[in-house]
Amino acid sequence: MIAHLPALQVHLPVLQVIIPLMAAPICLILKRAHPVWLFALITSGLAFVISVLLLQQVMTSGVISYELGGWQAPWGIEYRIDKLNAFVLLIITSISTIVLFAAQTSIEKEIPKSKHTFFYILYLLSLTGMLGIVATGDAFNVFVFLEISSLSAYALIAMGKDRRALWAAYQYLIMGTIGATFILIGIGLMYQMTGTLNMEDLSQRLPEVAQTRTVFTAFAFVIVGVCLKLALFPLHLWLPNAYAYAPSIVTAFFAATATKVAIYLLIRFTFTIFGLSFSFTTIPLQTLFMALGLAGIFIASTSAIYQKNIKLLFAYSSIAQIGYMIVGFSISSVTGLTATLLHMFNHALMKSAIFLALGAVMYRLGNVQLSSFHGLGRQMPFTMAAIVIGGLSLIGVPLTVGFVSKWYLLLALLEQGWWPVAVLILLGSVLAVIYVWRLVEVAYFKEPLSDQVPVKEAPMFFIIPIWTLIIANIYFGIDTRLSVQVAQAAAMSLFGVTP
Amino acid sequence: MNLSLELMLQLAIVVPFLAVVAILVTGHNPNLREGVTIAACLILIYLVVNLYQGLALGATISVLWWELLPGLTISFNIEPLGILFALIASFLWLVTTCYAIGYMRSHQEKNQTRFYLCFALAISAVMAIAFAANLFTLFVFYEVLTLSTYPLVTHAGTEKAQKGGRVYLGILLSTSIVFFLLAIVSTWFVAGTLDFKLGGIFSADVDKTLAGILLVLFVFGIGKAAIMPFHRWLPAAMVAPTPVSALLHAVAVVKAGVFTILKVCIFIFGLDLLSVLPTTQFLLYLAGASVLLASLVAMRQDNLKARLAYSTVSQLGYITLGALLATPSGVIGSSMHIVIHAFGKITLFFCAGAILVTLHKSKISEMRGIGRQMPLTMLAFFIASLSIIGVPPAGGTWSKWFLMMGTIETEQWVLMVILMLSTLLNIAYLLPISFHAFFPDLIPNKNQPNKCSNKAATSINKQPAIGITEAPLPSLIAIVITTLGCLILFIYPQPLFELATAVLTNRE
Amino acid sequence: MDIVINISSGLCLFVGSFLCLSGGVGMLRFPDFYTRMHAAGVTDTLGSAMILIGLMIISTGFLVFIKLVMILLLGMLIGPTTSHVLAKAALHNGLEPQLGHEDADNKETTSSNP
Amino acid sequence: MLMGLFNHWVVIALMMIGLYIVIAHGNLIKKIVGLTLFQTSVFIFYISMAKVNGGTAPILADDIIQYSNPLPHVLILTAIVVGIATTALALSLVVRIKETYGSIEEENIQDQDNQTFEQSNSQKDSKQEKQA
Amino acid sequence: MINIVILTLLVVIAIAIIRMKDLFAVVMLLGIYGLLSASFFVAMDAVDVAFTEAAVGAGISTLLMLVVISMTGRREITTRHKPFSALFVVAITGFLLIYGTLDMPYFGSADAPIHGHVAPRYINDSMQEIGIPNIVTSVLASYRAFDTFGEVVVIFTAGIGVLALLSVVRRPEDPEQIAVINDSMHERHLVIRIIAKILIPFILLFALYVQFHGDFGPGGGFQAGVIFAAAIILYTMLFGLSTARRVINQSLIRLVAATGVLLYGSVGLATLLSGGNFFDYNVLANDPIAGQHLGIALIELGVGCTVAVVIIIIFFNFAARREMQLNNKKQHQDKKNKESSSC
Repeated sequence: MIAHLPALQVHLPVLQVIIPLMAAPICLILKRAHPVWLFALITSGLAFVISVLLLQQVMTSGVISYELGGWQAPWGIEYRIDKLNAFVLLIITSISTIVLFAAQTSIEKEIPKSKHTFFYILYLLSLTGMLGIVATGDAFNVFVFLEISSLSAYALIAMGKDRRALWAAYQYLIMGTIGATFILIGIGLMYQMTGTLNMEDLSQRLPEVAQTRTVFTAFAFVIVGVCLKLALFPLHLWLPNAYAYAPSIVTAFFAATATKVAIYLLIRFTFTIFGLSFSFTTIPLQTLFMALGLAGIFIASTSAIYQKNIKLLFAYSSIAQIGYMIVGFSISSVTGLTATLLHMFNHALMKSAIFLALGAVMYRLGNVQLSSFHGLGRQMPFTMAAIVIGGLSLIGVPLTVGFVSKWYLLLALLEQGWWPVAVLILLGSVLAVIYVWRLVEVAYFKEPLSDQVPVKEAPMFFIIPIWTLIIANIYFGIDTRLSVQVAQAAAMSLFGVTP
Repeated sequence: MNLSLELMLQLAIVVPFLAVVAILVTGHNPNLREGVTIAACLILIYLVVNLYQGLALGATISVLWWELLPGLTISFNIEPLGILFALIASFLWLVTTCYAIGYMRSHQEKNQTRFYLCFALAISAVMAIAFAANLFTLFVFYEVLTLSTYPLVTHAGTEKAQKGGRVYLGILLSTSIVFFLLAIVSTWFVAGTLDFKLGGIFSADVDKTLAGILLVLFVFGIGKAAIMPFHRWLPAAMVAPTPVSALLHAVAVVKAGVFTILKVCIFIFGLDLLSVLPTTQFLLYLAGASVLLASLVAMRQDNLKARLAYSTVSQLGYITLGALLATPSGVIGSSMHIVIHAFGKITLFFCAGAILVTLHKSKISEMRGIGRQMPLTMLAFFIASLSIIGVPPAGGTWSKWFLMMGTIETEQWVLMVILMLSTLLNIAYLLPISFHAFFPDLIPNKNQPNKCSNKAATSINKQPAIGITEAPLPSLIAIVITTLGCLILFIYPQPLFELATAVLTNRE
Repeated sequence: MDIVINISSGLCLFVGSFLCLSGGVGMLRFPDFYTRMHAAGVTDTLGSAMILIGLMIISTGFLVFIKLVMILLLGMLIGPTTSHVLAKAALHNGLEPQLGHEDADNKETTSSNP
Repeated sequence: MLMGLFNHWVVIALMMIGLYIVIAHGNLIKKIVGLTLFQTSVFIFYISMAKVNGGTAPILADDIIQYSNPLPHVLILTAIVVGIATTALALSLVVRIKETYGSIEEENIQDQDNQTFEQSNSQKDSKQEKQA
Repeated sequence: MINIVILTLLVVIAIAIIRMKDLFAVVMLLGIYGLLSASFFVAMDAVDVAFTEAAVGAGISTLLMLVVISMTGRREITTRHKPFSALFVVAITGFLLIYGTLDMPYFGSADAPIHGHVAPRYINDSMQEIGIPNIVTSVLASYRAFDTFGEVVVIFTAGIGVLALLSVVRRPEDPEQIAVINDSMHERHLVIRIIAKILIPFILLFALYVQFHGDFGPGGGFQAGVIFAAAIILYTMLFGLSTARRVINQSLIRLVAATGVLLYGSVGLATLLSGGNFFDYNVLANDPIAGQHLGIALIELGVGCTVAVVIIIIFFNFAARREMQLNNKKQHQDKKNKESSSC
């Protein structure tokens, strides 16, 4: 076996998905929660290492194609790793590993002991699903892995302590299944016109039939389906409750990754499969998405301002941040796409940090109502500082990651000469200031309520991952070379521009 | 010590920051904590003075910290305007710290560690702003300054303080995010660089309308300069303790604002371009209106600090106006006014604080005859008033003079009239305070019987001159120093003038 | 020979179909649950059996024949049992065998009763 | 055209009936039924596009030349499994919802949520007032 | 012709489902819908799919829904709060789809793009490449084996999800009580119990047949698993959950569920370690065809194991939940009775 190990290098794309996938049933065999946690953590770490290796490989030697079953591409399923999905894979695995680190402590108080093992299994499955969606080069395979990640997501969300978690999970299930079925219809229509399911093959064969009404319908269905998963305004209704009432770990993981995967799909379908000219010239996608993105930013941010449950607040903020990504996407220029990709990465960093910190608050206080935050700045200084830095990053204060992506977004808008949109984007940041500051004010400038029991700082298992993320938040806000370079390269390759 | 100037430049930014850490560590011991602060002040002054000398010897110093994106750097250099600002800020930090020690202790404020901590952080940001080599660096620390001063504004922690803090943060952050950032990104987009360069960074054939819009965005975006539609934060921040007000109004925040405007005018647009932009005229009138209106509002304020706040708004208008005049005289006038106004206004605030601490009065109508109890304080108040008004023997004379010159050079007669009028208004709202303090019976106050609910006020009327009760000693020393500053600037403005003229001379 | 096979098979199929159809008519026309169920149960068992026999007659391979036989056996076993269970469940849930309009709500089966 | 596309149209009608049930009905089980209906109809759509006139089931035999397309069959086999998995999970959610909310009607559940939400808010508010 | 008849029936049933308020009837109609669509699939030459749809659509999903209805009540309360918005959405979606059909190749036309591009290789070459007559199985288990792996994982996920949501810690049971219940049930279900006892071995046998005959005719791991599970479920329904649990050890079947997935994955890993790509069965044996056969048999076994066991797990958990609810209700009532009597 050892002799074969160097050869495994070739198999990295499939190992990326297979390792967490195989780990899930093994967890069921391991049975006891503690070893399962360790095992899951190691698995996720391994997946992270693989994604780093993959990214390295892609950046140096270009697209990797891996034929599953040894069958050639349009007949068998192909894994196709280019810069875009290597980047997204890295986001998913890194966040997953860091979040998982805190999982054991966090779920201790949120999930009954007998279900911990199931929790880790579902977590790994959900990770598998996302990785599978991103890695694959086959349209139908996307659907299958989408369902793996969605099903585990429904179950994970329903494990929340509050009974509303169940209702939220149900709503998400209905919306998610409709979305998946729409995608299925879209893939079916595409298949009917081209006879192939392979993305690369589709992208070559679709232009021949691009003018047909069927392809237009296929496009519409795929996009609507993906947007349902994406929680793009006005299809976002499932998201706030799902994020707010899920166990904290789940929220931290999903807020950082699930919507990113959906955005990846959106980019993949519009740019790679249907192609730029079809997506943006034949169809008025640009205006539509720009409008929806902006509406999302404003409506979600405004709703966030009025929330009393802090998880709900940041859930709405997530919808608003999705709006930013969509605006960047709708510009359909290299800079705009770079901004979107950067924001995917950056938003993952800040939101996972914030939600993990909220998990720590949940761990100590048992709830995350605004009124519980009175004077928490003193009692849990590290946790609250993390939330504040994460919040500043959401606003887009310089030297945090949020600034970098906003900078690119503005540049992209100015390139197109869309001044009013740029102003609106900035106004959106002002709304972010308001909702972040409400929390800061309560936490730092209000005395604790008299009936509130003083609490200690969160345990180390929280502080370490939270601050890893926060430091990453600042580091990538200052040293932007890595993230910008990768995002730019990915964007360029999607536009077919050679640097 | 033979530190290189580059190192000193960095130290000037880092020392206050280190002070933050030291204050945090020594927070439990007030004496040690304040000792640390003062030590940091002294080191900072030493550094800045050294830098000043270095500049005078013709050294060009620049430091690159980090390249965020290609071409977008955090870097610093020194030039006369920055040195000017750094000098005044570091010096007044020392003075304010002295004052604050007396004020805070006698007022028995809570959270004093947080106060000194944020104070030092703010100064660190101010130093970085002063030495910023490009607009981006400046913007970064501009935001740091906003955030670090927020806890100072809401220091009292009361509902009112929080409301004030919200307005403060709301206006400053939103203007900076919506307008300033947009302007910066657009500048970057149009010019391809953000480095400060004498004569501007825009190419000559830049679209004038676009540049004009950018100018408006800059002037509105720099909310700290408190140009009229976005001035609300300044009076709102009045809830802060007096040393904070002094810091905000005289040293750090507003000066950072007008400093930024000057920097933008001189080094981003360049005076040549500025004078031909279509929107300059509009902004000039806006600044003029700001000057006049704020003065008018100031007259109606009974709260001393609020009156001073509106006075600040009006004075900032001068500086903006001078910068926008786009002539050497205007720029010199503005630069000098930054310093001179700083000394004048900080004295006024110190006095207001001293009155509050010793006599617990904050309303002007209650201050009749206090000159007998606090003669020194009120004398200082008088001299500082003169400096603000701009009459000898106080420094304000010179800056007003150059500003007037600027309006005449550019034949902006309307603005000249505005300046004159505002001087009259200054007299009308500042001088009566000191007059009443010393000669309570000179003009009968009609309001007095209605407003005598305050016990202290009535007691003084009944028993005049019970003796001299001055402010705590550290505060008093601070007041005296700044008052002397006002006077010295009149008698010996030469170095200041040279520095201000050097702003426009190309050193390369 | 072919003709004989075809005719007999056709006959079987026809009878089977007719029986199924009559069962359907019975389902619609009979007055209460038990009689309806009776109609459906009895005719379907025989009807499907006839159809299967008809198919067996024309079946080509041995394997097909055996499969059909198996299905027939299964049908013979399951059809009556199902009817029995249905009737029992209805009775158990208090539906009296009587004339009159049906009460669909009481159609409880054991399948929901594990 | 009518004959050529009629099948598709009927299938679309079926899909839309399913979708309508999901959206319009408030009963949670009915929604799941609608979802199943929707999905099953999509399966029908896939399968009918695989049909070739005159073809037979794609099981290789010697004397047959025309087969229907096997690929959609494979896809739908997978999709059916996905469908049942979703249904099972949805049903288990319904069971839990019934246990905690005591109802499986959408309106009822939302009412309950709003009530508890307001209650908790008003409680918090009153607490704050007391503090003040 | 036949397909138009079936489609019409389907529409009728679908409309009936909208209009019905009785959930029991709705679920039964859904079962019929599944069965009819299975018939339609047969008419469309999709025998494998028909088999699966009959087992799942008409069988398992109906069953699960009935269990749930027995817990939640069977009446839909008449509220129709948003029929217009729903109609609006549906109309838009429907018209878009119909618009999309206008450029579609006609139903059944042999020159449609899908019959020309990828599929011909499956039809023409799969015999040489894989050596199995059932093309669907070839594609499912070899060409697109990874999709099928995903499918297994989906069903595994559903199992774990149901476990996470519904599993209850069961108290040790009183064997006497079970015996009492068993006796009463025996009386009630005598006929069907005997019939079931006759049938169950045959059903299990049939499951095995389907499992291993999948290469040659319709069938395969998934269908076999469902049938196998159906036999166990039938047994459970007739002989009680407690008896069934004694027959089928809970932790053991969880283990089997995991093993099924692992078996499938291990085949892939084995191919990987033998130097091929993931799921490249050719390297499993010296002869590629033999390798394909071996690989397909193994993964079908994995599918069968997982599917059967997961469906059993799902059913057991629903049933156990129901039992727990009934017990709770009974205890509650007992308590109430006691209280009222003591008063």
